[in-house]
Amino acid sequence: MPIEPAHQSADDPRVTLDRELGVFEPVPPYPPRTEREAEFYTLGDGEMFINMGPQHPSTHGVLRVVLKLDGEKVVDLDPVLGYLHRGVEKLCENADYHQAICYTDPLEYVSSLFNEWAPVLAFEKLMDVQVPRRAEYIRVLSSELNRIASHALFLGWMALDLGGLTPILWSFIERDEIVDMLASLTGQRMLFNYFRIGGVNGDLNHDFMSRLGDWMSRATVQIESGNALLNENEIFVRRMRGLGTIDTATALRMVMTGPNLRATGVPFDIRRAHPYSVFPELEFDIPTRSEGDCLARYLLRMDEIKQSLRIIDQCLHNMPDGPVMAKLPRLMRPRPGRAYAAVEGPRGQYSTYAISDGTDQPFRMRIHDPSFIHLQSVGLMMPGHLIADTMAIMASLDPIMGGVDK
Amino acid sequence: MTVVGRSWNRLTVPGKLIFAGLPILLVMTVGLIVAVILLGGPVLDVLSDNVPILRFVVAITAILLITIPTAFLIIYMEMKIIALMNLRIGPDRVGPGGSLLSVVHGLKVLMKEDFTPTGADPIVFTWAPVVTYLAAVMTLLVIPFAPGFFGQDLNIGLLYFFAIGGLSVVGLLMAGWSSYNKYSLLGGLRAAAQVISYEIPLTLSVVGVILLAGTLSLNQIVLNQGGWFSNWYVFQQPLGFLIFFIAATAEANRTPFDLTEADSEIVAGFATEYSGMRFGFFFFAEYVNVFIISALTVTLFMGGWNAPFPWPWDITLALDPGQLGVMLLILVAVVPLILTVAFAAPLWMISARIKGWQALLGGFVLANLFVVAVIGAVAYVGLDWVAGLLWFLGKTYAFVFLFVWMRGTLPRVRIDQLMDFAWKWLLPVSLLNLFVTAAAIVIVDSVKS
Amino acid sequence: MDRQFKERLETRFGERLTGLIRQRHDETEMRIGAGDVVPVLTALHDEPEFRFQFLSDLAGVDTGEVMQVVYHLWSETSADWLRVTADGLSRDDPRVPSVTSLWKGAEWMEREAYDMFGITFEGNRDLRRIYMPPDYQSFPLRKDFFLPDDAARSPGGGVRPMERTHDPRNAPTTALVRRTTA
Amino acid sequence: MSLVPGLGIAKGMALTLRRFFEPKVTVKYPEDRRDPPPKFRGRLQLLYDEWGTLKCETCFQCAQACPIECIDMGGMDTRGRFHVHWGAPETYGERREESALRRSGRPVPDPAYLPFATVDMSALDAILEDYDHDPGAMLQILEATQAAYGYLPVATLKRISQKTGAWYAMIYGTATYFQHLRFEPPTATEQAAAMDAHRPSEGSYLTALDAALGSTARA
Repeated sequence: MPIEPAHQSADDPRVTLDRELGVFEPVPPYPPRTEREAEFYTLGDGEMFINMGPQHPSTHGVLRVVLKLDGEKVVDLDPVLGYLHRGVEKLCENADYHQAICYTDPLEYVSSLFNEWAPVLAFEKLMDVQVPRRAEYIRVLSSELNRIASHALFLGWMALDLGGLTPILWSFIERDEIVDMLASLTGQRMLFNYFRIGGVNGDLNHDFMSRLGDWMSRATVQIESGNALLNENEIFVRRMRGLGTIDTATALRMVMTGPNLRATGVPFDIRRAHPYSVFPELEFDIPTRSEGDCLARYLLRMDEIKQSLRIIDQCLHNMPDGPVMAKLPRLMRPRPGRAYAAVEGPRGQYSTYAISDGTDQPFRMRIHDPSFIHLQSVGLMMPGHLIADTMAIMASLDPIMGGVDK
Repeated sequence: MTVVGRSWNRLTVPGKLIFAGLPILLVMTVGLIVAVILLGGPVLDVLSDNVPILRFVVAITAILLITIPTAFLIIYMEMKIIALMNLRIGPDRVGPGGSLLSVVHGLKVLMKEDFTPTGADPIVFTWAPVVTYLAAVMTLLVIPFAPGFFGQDLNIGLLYFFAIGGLSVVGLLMAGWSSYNKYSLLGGLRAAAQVISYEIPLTLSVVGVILLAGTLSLNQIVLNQGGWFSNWYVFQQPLGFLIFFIAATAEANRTPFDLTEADSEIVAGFATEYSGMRFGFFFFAEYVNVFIISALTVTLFMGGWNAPFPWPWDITLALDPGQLGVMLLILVAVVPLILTVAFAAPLWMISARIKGWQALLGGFVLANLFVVAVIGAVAYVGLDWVAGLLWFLGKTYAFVFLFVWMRGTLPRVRIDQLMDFAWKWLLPVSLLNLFVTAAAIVIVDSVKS
Repeated sequence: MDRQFKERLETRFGERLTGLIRQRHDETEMRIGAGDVVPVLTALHDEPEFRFQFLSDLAGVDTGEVMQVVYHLWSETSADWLRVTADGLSRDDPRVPSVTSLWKGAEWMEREAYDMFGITFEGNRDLRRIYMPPDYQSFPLRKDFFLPDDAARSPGGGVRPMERTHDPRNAPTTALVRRTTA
Repeated sequence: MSLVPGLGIAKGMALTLRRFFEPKVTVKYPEDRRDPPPKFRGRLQLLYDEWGTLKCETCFQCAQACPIECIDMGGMDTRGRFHVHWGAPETYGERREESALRRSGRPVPDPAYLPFATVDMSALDAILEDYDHDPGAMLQILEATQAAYGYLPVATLKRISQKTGAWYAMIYGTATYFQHLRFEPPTATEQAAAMDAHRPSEGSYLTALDAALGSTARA
């Protein structure tokens, strides 16, 4: 794309004003590249731009949103991504199959295990690996723990973006317990790097099991009591109800997945829709809500925590014996082919499309992240709401910028 | 070289300074004595003729000075209480229990660079924090802290309070406008809309109290609530109290109405571009505001400095230390020793790990505390204003705790909900409250007469 | 593997397929020409026989010889992931019709494919770079992407960002990486 | 939201007040340090002395102690005589050759089919692409290869093995099991015979069977 010289004419009053004062307007210094950009960066009567981010207290990472405001009302918005872009897909193409998993791990740092699971699943398909059943159970167990940790963090962030100071710290306590637990299982607190092609790295240990048993005995009560702070709070409920509503058809057109789609009433969960691992053997429900607003998305995640606890309970009871790792050569060279695998994460569908050309490195590795998909639907949800609601809507979709920017 | 010269050379620098300064000091002292002898009479005459002016100057100085520790204390309370509610420890490094952390914050704010952003209006930008701070502080002038402890007993005290308190929005608006930042502008305009909207229910809810008290003087309102706690206006004006409390929260920009500096929405609102001590003024003004709002609530509805029950025994402590004579000296010399040993003995016996000197140190501290407690108790019983001040501060800080507690619990409301609440709910309800109060007074009066 | 599904696809789209329908594990793959993307995906999306309403993924692929755009679809009518590969896009000027008319949410994925591969999606309203800076000129995930070359042309090459004074728009171009007008 | 306005707020306030008195979870860091988890992975770093020589003496203690077996290492022994390494032996050969070469950007020789007569592999690659490199369709691949080359050169079998991931022995076994697959180029007579010969296909056989039995039930 050739970039033409800036078209700031000398008689454009706004440009000269900004030049003199050295204040940055978010208007880009080049001509609009697309129809949409031209439309967005043209101000209507009484409208103004405001630059939210990349350094803003509550953008969940380094996100920049250019808001077009009419007073306090949002008319339109343009999210600008790329501040956290690391080129993970390119990195994965230059690493062998084991190393690629390390690169996908920090994509969405709040729920790393799901970022490992999707590529691992795809590579196992490429290599026709049969994963031992115990490894599958351990995977389900640890990833459901991670889902709870992620949802707990979401509940806190949601409240923080609405101005509540306390829930974020309570939910961090919750998350910290789980993360410590997973650390004793995997070795790290945040970037676990636990799933390997053909199984998991290391069996369950005593430290993990004792912590898990201790936590499971009080988890339900603990989570419920923490959530009682806001679930009935009039201020909170009034702000969230009817905010950022999206209907089923639109959600499908926006290719949304996960809790955000289920909050509109579609019981689409890849664990049931396209089962992988041992999920067909486990009993759990897919909670749905029909409203499709921020409150529904918030409450739905609470219901999901309960279902995850159910799954963990079943995993603990049905855990088979056996190895946790399939017998595999260290250097993997799958035959040429393509594989696609998707897992249901706390934010929706994490999937990986891997192409092998017969060498020990993936020829192409596409990583699909739900945060990226959901973030673009704020463009539909926000217009018409107030500036105070932008952060609430964004928080209710629960995007993690590490995943959005890859 | 003379002897004097050699001696002078041997002196260190402080020594030289003292030797050079001594004659000057001597001259100054003598001059002062002469001046007092010559001019003392006329000056005292002038002062005694203008006691109200003297009182005003002293009062305003004292009030300006007490706002600083008050703000420090409330900032510390906020940090610590919210931390404890969050299941954290909170500040615990600077001073005992971290209590000096807010002082350190104040020093940090003083030392930071203080700059004006490009494009800002420098004069307005500089004066905005001053206006906000002074508007907050000046309202303290009419608050009665204790019997006889008030800056000025204005007969239009309440009116003065609302008039000066309303000035703070000018400061916020100035800050928002002059910063040349859209976030600041949004914050300033939000502040203007919010404060002006909530002034109306705030004032209307107080009118009921004014009707009952029949005066605008805050001191008189407090005096009217004396006796048992059932005389407090909160029991005659519960609805008015509720409206006043909510509106006052909004007026002080506290959670859940802290929209002007909603950090998750508009960064820091009007204060976005401020740094250094200018920001410190806003910061102090906010917390002084919390104190003032609590104090006014206590004054209007909670009986001010009145104890919830009248002191049941009429004790006059006719203790004259002069009677003891030489015994007083012995008492002063011996009693601390006895008390120290008396408090140290159980400490020493309680555990083998506590060494003798540690026990003595602990005993000394405990003895001092005991003496302070005894003196306090005597002062409480014997001195009216000590009792009043204790009750007043106790009630006020209970309300400050309530504000902090609310901040630790509640999320923020949205600007349109805030406006709806003010105009559609609080205003009609406060009018209703006013109507009912007036009707009740008329009925009671007609029944009585 | 869903054998019947393969037959259904073959009978419905027989003449549009440019390769064999392949099945492996739980995936079914069909290849179509770039021109057939919208009719085929519309049929898959709308027809009650298929009802592929979930676009799971949209990826660009550079095979070294041609460019591809790969769509992954999910439907309750089949147990398989359906992979639709729009094959045979020229590397010099890859163009493919946009599917934003079917799935509005494909817009950013198409922007990403444009950013990374330079594939032009005709009909996408907002086809501009999404990750890389707007004055970036090459397409990082293409197989002929060469990092040192790219760094030399980058506006900040060798210059610390704060000291950057020259005009990035006058940066030299090389023949290695194509420049298109979208 | 409850029916009584303000009840939710009151509940929340009660909850925060209760937590106000509960025990706190803060870990005072510099005084109170937690142990790293048993499988903790830190950063591996090799130290150099002041002359820039590697301090590592290749004692393998780190590799033996590594709980997750992520260290594999090699070097000269302490007397500088033998090259020693730690880890699975097969790892080394492969890593030295292919990956290392590829990452350094040099061409990768594949010794697997160098000793054999080289043939043009493009036709075979097309066939493999058609069959999706699926080892399950090995017979069809071999037949197609024979159709393309006239016989099965050993180099093609090696290539098939490398690409599909199937063992060479398995492919060789398949190829030798079926009589119509051959390893030598056909002679002229054989080629003529092959033209005449007609291997009855499955379909024609069944048609003949149906005709003989006079049944149409199979259709």
